[in-house]
Amino acid sequence: MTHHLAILQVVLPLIAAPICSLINHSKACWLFATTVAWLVFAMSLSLFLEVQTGGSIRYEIGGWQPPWGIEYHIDALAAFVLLLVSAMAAITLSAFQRSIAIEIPKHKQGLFYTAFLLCLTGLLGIVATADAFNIFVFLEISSLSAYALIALGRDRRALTASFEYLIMGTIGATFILIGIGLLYMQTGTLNIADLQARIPEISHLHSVHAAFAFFTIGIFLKLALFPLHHWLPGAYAYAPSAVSTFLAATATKVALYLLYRVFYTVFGFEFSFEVLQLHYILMPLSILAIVISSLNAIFQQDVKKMLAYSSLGQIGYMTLGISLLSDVGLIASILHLFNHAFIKGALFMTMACFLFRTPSMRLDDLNGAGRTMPWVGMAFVLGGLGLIGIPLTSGFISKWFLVSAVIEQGHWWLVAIIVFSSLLALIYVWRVVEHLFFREPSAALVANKQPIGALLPFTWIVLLSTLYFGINSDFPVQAAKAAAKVLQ
Amino acid sequence: MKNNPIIKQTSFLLIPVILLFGLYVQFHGDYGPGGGFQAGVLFASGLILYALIEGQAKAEQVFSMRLARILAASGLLLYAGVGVASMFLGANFLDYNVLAHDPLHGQHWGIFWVELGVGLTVTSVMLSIFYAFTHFK
Amino acid sequence: MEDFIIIFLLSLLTITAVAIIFMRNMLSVIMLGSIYSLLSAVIFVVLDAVDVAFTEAAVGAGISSVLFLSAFAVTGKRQVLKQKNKLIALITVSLTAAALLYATSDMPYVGDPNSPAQTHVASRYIEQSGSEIGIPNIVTSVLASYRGFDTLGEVAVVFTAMIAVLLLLLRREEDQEIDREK
Amino acid sequence: MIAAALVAIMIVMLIALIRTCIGPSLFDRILAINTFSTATVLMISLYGFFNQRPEFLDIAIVYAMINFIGTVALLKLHRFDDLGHDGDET
Amino acid sequence: MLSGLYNYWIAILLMAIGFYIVIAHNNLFTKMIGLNIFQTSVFILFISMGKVDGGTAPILSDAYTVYSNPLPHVLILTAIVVSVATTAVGLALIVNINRRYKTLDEHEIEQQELDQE
Repeated sequence: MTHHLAILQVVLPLIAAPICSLINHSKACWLFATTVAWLVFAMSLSLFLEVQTGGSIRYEIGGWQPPWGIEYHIDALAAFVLLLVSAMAAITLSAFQRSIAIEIPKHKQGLFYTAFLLCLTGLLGIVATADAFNIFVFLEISSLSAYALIALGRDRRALTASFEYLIMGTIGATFILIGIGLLYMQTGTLNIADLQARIPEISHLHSVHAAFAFFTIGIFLKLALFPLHHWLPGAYAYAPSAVSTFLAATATKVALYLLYRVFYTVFGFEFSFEVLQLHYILMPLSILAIVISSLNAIFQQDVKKMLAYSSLGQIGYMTLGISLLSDVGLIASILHLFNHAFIKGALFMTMACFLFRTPSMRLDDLNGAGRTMPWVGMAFVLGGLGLIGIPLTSGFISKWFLVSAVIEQGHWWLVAIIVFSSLLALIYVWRVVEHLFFREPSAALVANKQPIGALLPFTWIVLLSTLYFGINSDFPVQAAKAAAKVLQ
Repeated sequence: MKNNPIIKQTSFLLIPVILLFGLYVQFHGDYGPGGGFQAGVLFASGLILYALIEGQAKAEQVFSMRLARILAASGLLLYAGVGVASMFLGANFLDYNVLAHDPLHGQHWGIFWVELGVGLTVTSVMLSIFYAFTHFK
Repeated sequence: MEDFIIIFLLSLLTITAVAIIFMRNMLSVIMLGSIYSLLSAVIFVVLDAVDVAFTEAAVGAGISSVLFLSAFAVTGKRQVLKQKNKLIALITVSLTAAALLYATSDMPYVGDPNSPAQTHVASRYIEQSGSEIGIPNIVTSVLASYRGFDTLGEVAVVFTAMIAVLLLLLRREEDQEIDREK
Repeated sequence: MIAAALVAIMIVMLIALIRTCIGPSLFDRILAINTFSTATVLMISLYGFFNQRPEFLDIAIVYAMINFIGTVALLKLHRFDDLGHDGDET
Repeated sequence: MLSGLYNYWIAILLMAIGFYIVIAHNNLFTKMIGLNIFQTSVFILFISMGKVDGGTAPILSDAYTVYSNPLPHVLILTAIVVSVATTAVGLALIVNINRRYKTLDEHEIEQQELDQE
């Protein structure tokens, strides 16, 4: 039965989703969805361990051999990202029950959990599959459910943000589809391993270059890399807290995974970076993303929006790692993918905690909230330190790898930019901290004793795990090294 | 549509034909163009035509929103269930070969059930989306 | 004859698409959109994709149009149609089109039986599906068996669409209060 | 013979399309769309015979049905501004 | 040779038109229609790719030996379903936007959002 785990962890939430829509009772749906999410987490954990010891797993769906049928292929990188996604899903679902109960109208909660499970299915499917067209299908499952989840935010701007995301996301997905079509036209196959074997022979063709361009732009759109990032801040800022947390921690990470897959596995390092010299585009864009998004974050009045802009900057770090063209750079990128997911997840969770008692996420509404809710305030400070990259946090480890990769390549000026952007991060985190602790709380806030429930302990669990990975970084570093090895 | 007898009578002649044709497309999809998805859309169109002629309320007595939701979920479950069944019979997910005594029959059965699942889901999803829009006003 | 029909239909498609750009009336845009679907469905028939034509006609011209009309009924008839950002749009669009035209420079011709797309994976479906699956319609064989998992994903997409639409459009009293506030 | 019929139908399609584009009234457009769809139905049937695979008449039938539903929906929208209306005039 | 690359060129032109509508038009409704056109044109590109000269529809029959490629057809069937699903969700969003903003004009929505800030 164990070799079925590869497919089961995608199919389980897929089967659970319609059952959940039939239950349609908010508490029961929550219990059901959470159980499923933990089961999926257990499966991906055992898959991860199996891949670490026994090498990658291939699963032929329908019993058809790969180029003719669809195949699942779980290697060290995929297992690592699967673990991350399922862990975040399980944590989000367990922690946010009360928050969802408050933020979502009661008659929609059953459907909410259904959509959440579908989104999880989509994200897991993208990572596990080894078939180019299958990626497109699962991309759409996750995106469609994400549009609906984002639009559930109370603020009406959630609707327009979601619509913009829909337009951008569909254009991105269609571009990816065009890329798949062009590749199919020249190779006659959709299987990624088969594509990998066939592309070197035809790498001189114009259509293959165009396919590469379409894949790149499509993925950049999904990844929200500067300058195609417009949809992201609004979508994350106005979505319900649970959705912001989950999507911020996983959606862009899965898009980044797709980028690794396409650049390194499908087209191959040589073609992407030596023939087409992609890094000459990727590096300036990453630097612009880092600097401009961090600057933007400083001027935001809404803390969730600020965090969203900071996410854009962090995506820049990850792509910068790729553009350095070295092993260490790649490891730094994968490591930052993992660490940032946890840090950003924790930060969005603290925002959700505040939202129990404050009317909105605007800075002025948060005045003194850190004093009336000291545990939450502390959590924000710790998460913020991780974001800046202070030693002893996991954010430091990945930045350390990034900086050493930069130095290895001799780009000293890049070190300056990284330090500068860390200073910018310090500024925007400090602005929030100042409002949280050094302003007088309003009377309404002091009087508000709304209990936060399970969210706070879970926030701390995530935070402590980032601290743990900052002090004893063996696990993520080893996993990232194994994952980077797959891509070479 | 009491005041528009022509449209009403024509539609009432046409609706059973559309539904029947939907069934034909569903079960004849192995031999000619068509299959579960097309059948589902056609079936839903027939019911939508009924809703257009007789109004939302009457259509919901025939095919309620609740029923649509249940059928949509069960169609997806049926599809995934075929996959899980083949898994329990010792093959990979969605491997139809093991569903009957020999592979060819197994494939036939598998495709039959799978297409039925597609048809169920598509019919009820299209219909419930239409209902959702017209309800909204 | 085939060539002539395709060229003619593609020209009609172009006329329709250009007309949509300059149309000022929302309802006409929706109607032209459904014509667009119908026409492309005919093209699919001529290009031997009967199953696709079937779907495109039923979905594009049927369900999509009905959905557009019902959404239009809810949003009201007065819609202003204007164009803005023409320059940005033109630049983006021409870049995309240029990339694709560049790609066409070494594409195999339409209908070339020796192109990679025809010879590698697909040839097995045509040659073997009769004996492996035993169903005349190869598209159904590939759809439901060889690539059955894609179709499971497709059903999941449809299901997701229903969940999403219900999440967005289901209303109870509390929602209607927002309306009254406005 | 069939080829000539196909050409004739193509001309009909072109004319109907022009009428749909220029209007001017909504009913012109609805009628034009109807003509257009009828022409496509005929075209597909003829094309099936032309290519010696008349079994694809199925598709033509679907077009005809879908076309009817689309027209009813358009007219109902024009008359009642609401597709879920029960159609009884007050 | 069917029509050389003519199919691809026109499909690209149509794609460009659809894409232009998505970017340039101010009305959210028209954007959805533009998106539909964009996607449908991509479908034409795919289906042209599957055509084989002298081939017939891929439904086995004793009378024929050459069939067009069924794989692009399968892919596009799925893609059509995806596109109608996207349309449905997009329209649901539009209807909601119209309820909360009382307009579907992109500019007016932006203006209202600026006022809200």
